[in-house]
Amino acid sequence: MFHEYRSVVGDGDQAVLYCTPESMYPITVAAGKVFNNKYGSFHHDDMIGVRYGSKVVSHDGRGFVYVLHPTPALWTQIVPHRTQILYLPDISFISLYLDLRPGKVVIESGTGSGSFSHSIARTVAPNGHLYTFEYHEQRAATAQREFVEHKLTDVVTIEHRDVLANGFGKSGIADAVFLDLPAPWDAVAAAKEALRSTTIGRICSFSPCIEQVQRTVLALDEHGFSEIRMFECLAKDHEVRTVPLPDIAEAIGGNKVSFRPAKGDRRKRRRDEEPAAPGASDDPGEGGVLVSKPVNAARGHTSYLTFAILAPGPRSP
Amino acid sequence: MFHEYRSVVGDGDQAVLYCTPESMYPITVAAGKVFNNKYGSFHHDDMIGVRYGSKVVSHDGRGFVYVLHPTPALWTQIVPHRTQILYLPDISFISLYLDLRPGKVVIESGTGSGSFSHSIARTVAPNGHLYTFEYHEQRAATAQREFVEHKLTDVVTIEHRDVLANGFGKSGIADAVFLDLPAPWDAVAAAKEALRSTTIGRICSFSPCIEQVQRTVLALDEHGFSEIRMFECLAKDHEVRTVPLPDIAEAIGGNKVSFRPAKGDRRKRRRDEEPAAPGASDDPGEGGVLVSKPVNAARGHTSYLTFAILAPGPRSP
Amino acid sequence: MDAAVAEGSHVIIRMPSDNAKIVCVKAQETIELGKFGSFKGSALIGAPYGHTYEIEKGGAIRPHRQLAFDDADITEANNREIVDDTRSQRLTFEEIEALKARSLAGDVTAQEIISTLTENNEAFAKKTEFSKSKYIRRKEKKFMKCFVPLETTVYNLCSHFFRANPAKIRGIRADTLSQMLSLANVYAAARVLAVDDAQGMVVGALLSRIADGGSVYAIHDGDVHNYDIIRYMNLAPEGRDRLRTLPWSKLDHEMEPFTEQLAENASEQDVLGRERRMRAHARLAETLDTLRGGEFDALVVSTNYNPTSVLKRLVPLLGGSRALVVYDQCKEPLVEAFTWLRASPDFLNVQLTESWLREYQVLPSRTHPLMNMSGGGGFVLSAIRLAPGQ
Amino acid sequence: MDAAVAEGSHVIIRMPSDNAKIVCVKAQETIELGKFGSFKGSALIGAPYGHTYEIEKGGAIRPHRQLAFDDADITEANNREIVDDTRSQRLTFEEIEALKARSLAGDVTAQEIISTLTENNEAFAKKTEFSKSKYIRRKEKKFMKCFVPLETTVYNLCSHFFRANPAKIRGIRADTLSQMLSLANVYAAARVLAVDDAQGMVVGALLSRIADGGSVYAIHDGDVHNYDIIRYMNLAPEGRDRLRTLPWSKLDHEMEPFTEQLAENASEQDVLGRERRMRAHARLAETLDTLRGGEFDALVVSTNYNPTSVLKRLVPLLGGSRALVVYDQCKEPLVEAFTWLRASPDFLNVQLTESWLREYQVLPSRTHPLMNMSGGGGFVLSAIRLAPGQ
Repeated sequence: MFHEYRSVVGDGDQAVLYCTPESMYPITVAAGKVFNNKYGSFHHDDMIGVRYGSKVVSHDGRGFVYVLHPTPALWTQIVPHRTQILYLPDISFISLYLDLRPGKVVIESGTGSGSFSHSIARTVAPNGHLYTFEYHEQRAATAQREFVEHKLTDVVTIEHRDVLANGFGKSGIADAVFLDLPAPWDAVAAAKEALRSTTIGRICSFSPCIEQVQRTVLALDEHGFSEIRMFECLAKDHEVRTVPLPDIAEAIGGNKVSFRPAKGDRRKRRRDEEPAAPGASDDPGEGGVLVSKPVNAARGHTSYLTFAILAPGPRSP
Repeated sequence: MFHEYRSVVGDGDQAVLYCTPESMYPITVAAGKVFNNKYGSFHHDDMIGVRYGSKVVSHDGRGFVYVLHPTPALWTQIVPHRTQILYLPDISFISLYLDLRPGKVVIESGTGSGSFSHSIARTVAPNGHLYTFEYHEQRAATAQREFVEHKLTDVVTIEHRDVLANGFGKSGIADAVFLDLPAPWDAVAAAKEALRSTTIGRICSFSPCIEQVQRTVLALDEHGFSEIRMFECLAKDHEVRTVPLPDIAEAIGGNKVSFRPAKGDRRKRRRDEEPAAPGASDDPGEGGVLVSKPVNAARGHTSYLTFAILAPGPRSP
Repeated sequence: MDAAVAEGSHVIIRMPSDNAKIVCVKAQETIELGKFGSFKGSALIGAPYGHTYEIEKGGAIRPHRQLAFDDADITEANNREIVDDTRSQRLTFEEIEALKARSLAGDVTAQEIISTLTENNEAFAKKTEFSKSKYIRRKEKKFMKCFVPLETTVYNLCSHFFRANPAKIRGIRADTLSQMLSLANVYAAARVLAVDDAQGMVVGALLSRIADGGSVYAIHDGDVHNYDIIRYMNLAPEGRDRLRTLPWSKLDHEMEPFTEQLAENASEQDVLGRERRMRAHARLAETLDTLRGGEFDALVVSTNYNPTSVLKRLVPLLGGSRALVVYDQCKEPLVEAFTWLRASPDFLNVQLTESWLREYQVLPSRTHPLMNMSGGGGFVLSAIRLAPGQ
Repeated sequence: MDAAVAEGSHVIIRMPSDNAKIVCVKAQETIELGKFGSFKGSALIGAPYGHTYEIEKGGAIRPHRQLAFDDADITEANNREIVDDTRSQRLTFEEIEALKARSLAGDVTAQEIISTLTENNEAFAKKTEFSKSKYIRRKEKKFMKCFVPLETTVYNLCSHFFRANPAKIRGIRADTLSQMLSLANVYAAARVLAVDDAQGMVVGALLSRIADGGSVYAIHDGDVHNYDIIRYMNLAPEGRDRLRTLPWSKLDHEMEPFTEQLAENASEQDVLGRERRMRAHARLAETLDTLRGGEFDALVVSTNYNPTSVLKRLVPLLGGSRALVVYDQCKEPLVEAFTWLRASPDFLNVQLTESWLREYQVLPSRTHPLMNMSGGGGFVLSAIRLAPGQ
């Protein structure tokens, strides 16, 4: 499902039920089953055979949800957080920087909650492969279960392994290595071993603290990696409102001007619960002006991204 | 001049000649003198007696400049860079954080190019004082000369001194201390000594590298400073253009649409050289849409700002 | 600022949770900090600012070692450490609630609660030292009955409201406010013309930077200004008197001579009333005279009205070579004003900037930007006005 | 990607100054790097990517130790060190120019130049070790005749043009481009509908992520597309064939049967011409059929036209539960589209984001963000389309 689109919901599909942007639920569609939440009871039988992106009405006819096709981007929004996860801006930037494309072989450690794993698998499928390693036994088992449910096992192999102690057990097979480890510097030698020696190998280390970066950069330099660069990557949500913005002549003339909450805000709040009725006006609203700004609370930091390449050639240890 | 406004240009005034945003020149107005640049020859006699903000025409009548009143903000734009200087966003934020106001006593080290010194002097005048210390002898002398020319000596005292080795030679007199030093941690004890013990003392250390911050924070903590916080502060210039933004129906209908450089850009370029003629249209331009974005090249980092307070009370060393 | 908290002054009380509230300290009134306890105002009067105080049983306060500065954020550098704390706690929810109630009553100290919690936490012993200390710090933030009284400086007020209620101050962040003061070149003796359609954060900041000879003329919406924030600033009376205000609706008001006559049988109240009205009339006449005389040293605007319309109206009152500065939370209203200023022959150095501020956690081996930040601090439009008639 | 540079491939050549140029390597052609020298294409063919090569006298190249990664920026942590270099140099301008000319001719090595410069620099001996090493690195960047051949990956191309010629790619930064690929859920077998009014940076990125079964249908301005950047990508022919293009002016074109008849006395050229026109006709018919069939897996737009008008026209071709993604350098054109999407009942998860990227220098004791950064990387608007007829 995560690396092939379907048009119509089928029995056994993975799907995402969308209530509001903040409440989305992954389900495995199964004839006879029922999904209950505060919006009502939704029978899987009502979903099977409808097109993805359709509205499904609750059993009592009062509530509804949308049944969406799963994608790695949606999965990142709903994945159960067993660890800090990677979000879309980092996932995207790292994938492009590491030149992930169909056919590439990638090593990831640790797997964590699998947010990035899904995205890597989608990008390298169908002929590439992701080898992902997780130190924490229970988390490895949970991720493995998800990969099975999500029909990703042809593209993803997960192993419960302490890579800091034991390396990846892979030699010269990877196009790219991604490290999300507390002590990434200790995995640099293993990463070097795992990268192909015939083409450029790429590495990314993801660490929240600058001290981790400082040590990793030294290790990369020592092990012959080059083009060492470090970035931070974020995306800021913007919101749009309509404000009246009257001419000051109104106030000078003694007219009372209303600065009530603008229409855009009210529409948005309603919209989260329920889409506007068909034919809703797309007029910015009663002579107001569209204004926008970043939403008040933003993610301020995720992690530092340290990149490097390993030029082709014989590997001196 | 920097802490009192005048309306009319007088003989002996400091003034700023404004040609374009990128070419401004500080002068000391002196009867009989002439200022020459590529825009022409400008006689100081033509300036004396005109209002600040007036246009002054060159001797041959072809060029002109504006004669502006000096301010610390303009000075920051034109100060000769003998060192890395502080820019307006940092200057502003530090001043507010340190609660600089008329009457406050401030210690600064090093003086550097004096960009911040002018602003501090303006803010604490007329009853406050800035003691500023510079390690580099020649730079101290140059700054002293500027303070004299700028008539700031009633508010600013500069001393050529190695404060890392010898401290500030001040005890219990300062409301705030500002450190712009390569090893600020070595000046923390001296700063503590210089701060008043009867009211809250405030300190800011300005350092480009994170390693300097790490050491300074430890020193502040050891010396009993509290409320230790660290920030970065920048401001990004935005530019505005008019773009045609035609409906795609034009292209579908086979019409040729021109995406030539928008009017706003051309106007801006001309504007740098010469203000638009009176009565210039303030229409966004021929059915276009006003759009804006950050200018391409921005300042990415100046320095980290580490702040702390010293609560009132007896000083244990 | 004073060294110590005085009767009747406003103080920012920061609690272990990092939340803060502004209180007006009165000896006879109780200061309520919710789960962190309460104490009599009299206990705080005379106490120096900036120290950490612990609330004792009975509402006394005493200086306390400061809480370590190291817990700005609870993100784990090492994600192996993330364990489910609730499941490893042997105490029930009810038992913990009972502990909290006893703590609030002063029968048990925060230290005692934290010891009980750690002893009953199965995972605690397995934690690394780093992780243990983090656990304890987190619990301290929850259970310590401590606070820090902070001065109501302009910086502290702006940061407080930006966090607690940004709409109150039209979303202006302290760095943005500080840039406005610089660009407007506010100094002791400056005469500033201001518009502040929030609750006085901007006008208050201007007042903080002027002294003898300076003044702030502020034009406001409605009949009476609502510069609520100024009263938190503990200004001396002469500081407050440097503010003169005028409703927009009076800007074009034509003054007529004060002609009110006293009736023959006027009471003393009538006499006093007439005098009050006469003084108000004179004050309005003086304010209008000064305003219309123009030549202000700065024009500083934060408005809900179209800023271009406000500028067109007020710029004629600004002196030559003086700066105008306009704030808005959104860029769009300023883009139109920017375009107007750029196209006009009367302005130089027209700039539109977006301010940017980032706070960091600095700790041994754990230095990084804070995981949460404000989305935006607003935009500032500024320009220098040329002398009229160029 | 290949391990080594092949004949006819495009390569990004990065020079010691950190400037780069894209060259098409041909054995018989000379590659010119200005003051850093020149060499024959044949010297580079077969050389592995990613190594540092030194240009030797006569245009041979040989692997060289890589220039240390430590000189991203020359700001001094310690401003005491700032000295006026030009005044402390005993060599005259002419003498230095002569040295440079001899270096270019290969008569003197960069190391020799740098030694001469340091020996004649009065201030050099007084510098700290840190400062000396910095001076030498700076001079190396100026005089070393070195380069690094880098692959023309999408990331490298986007970064290169963002720096060298942002207008060419409508100012899209690599992080922003990467987010579009994620939000659009591009994968091997995806069928993507695209509009790219720059030079193919977006269409090229899409092509890089699809494989067997996938395709990109791109609608362009003018009669012929100008996706210049695609040719730098060294795509295999089957990779290029996954791109189908259509001018906007043909979008509403009604196909008529191909009716061209051959004249009785048709030449062989006439026959070939008719066959070519017949194939083009069939290809257009097929493209239009596919387009009008809709059910695309993604709609990805970067346009100079009003994006709302483009969306209104193309959204009907997008499948249910599939995403649309629109890029613009400025927020204003997207704000209108955002408002339209939010108000429409046909879309979910409507988001407008601004991307943010920061690069750091990481060096022992000298770690900090780069002193210069890009002002902005643009905005991305995205939404999920619902199944039609809800």
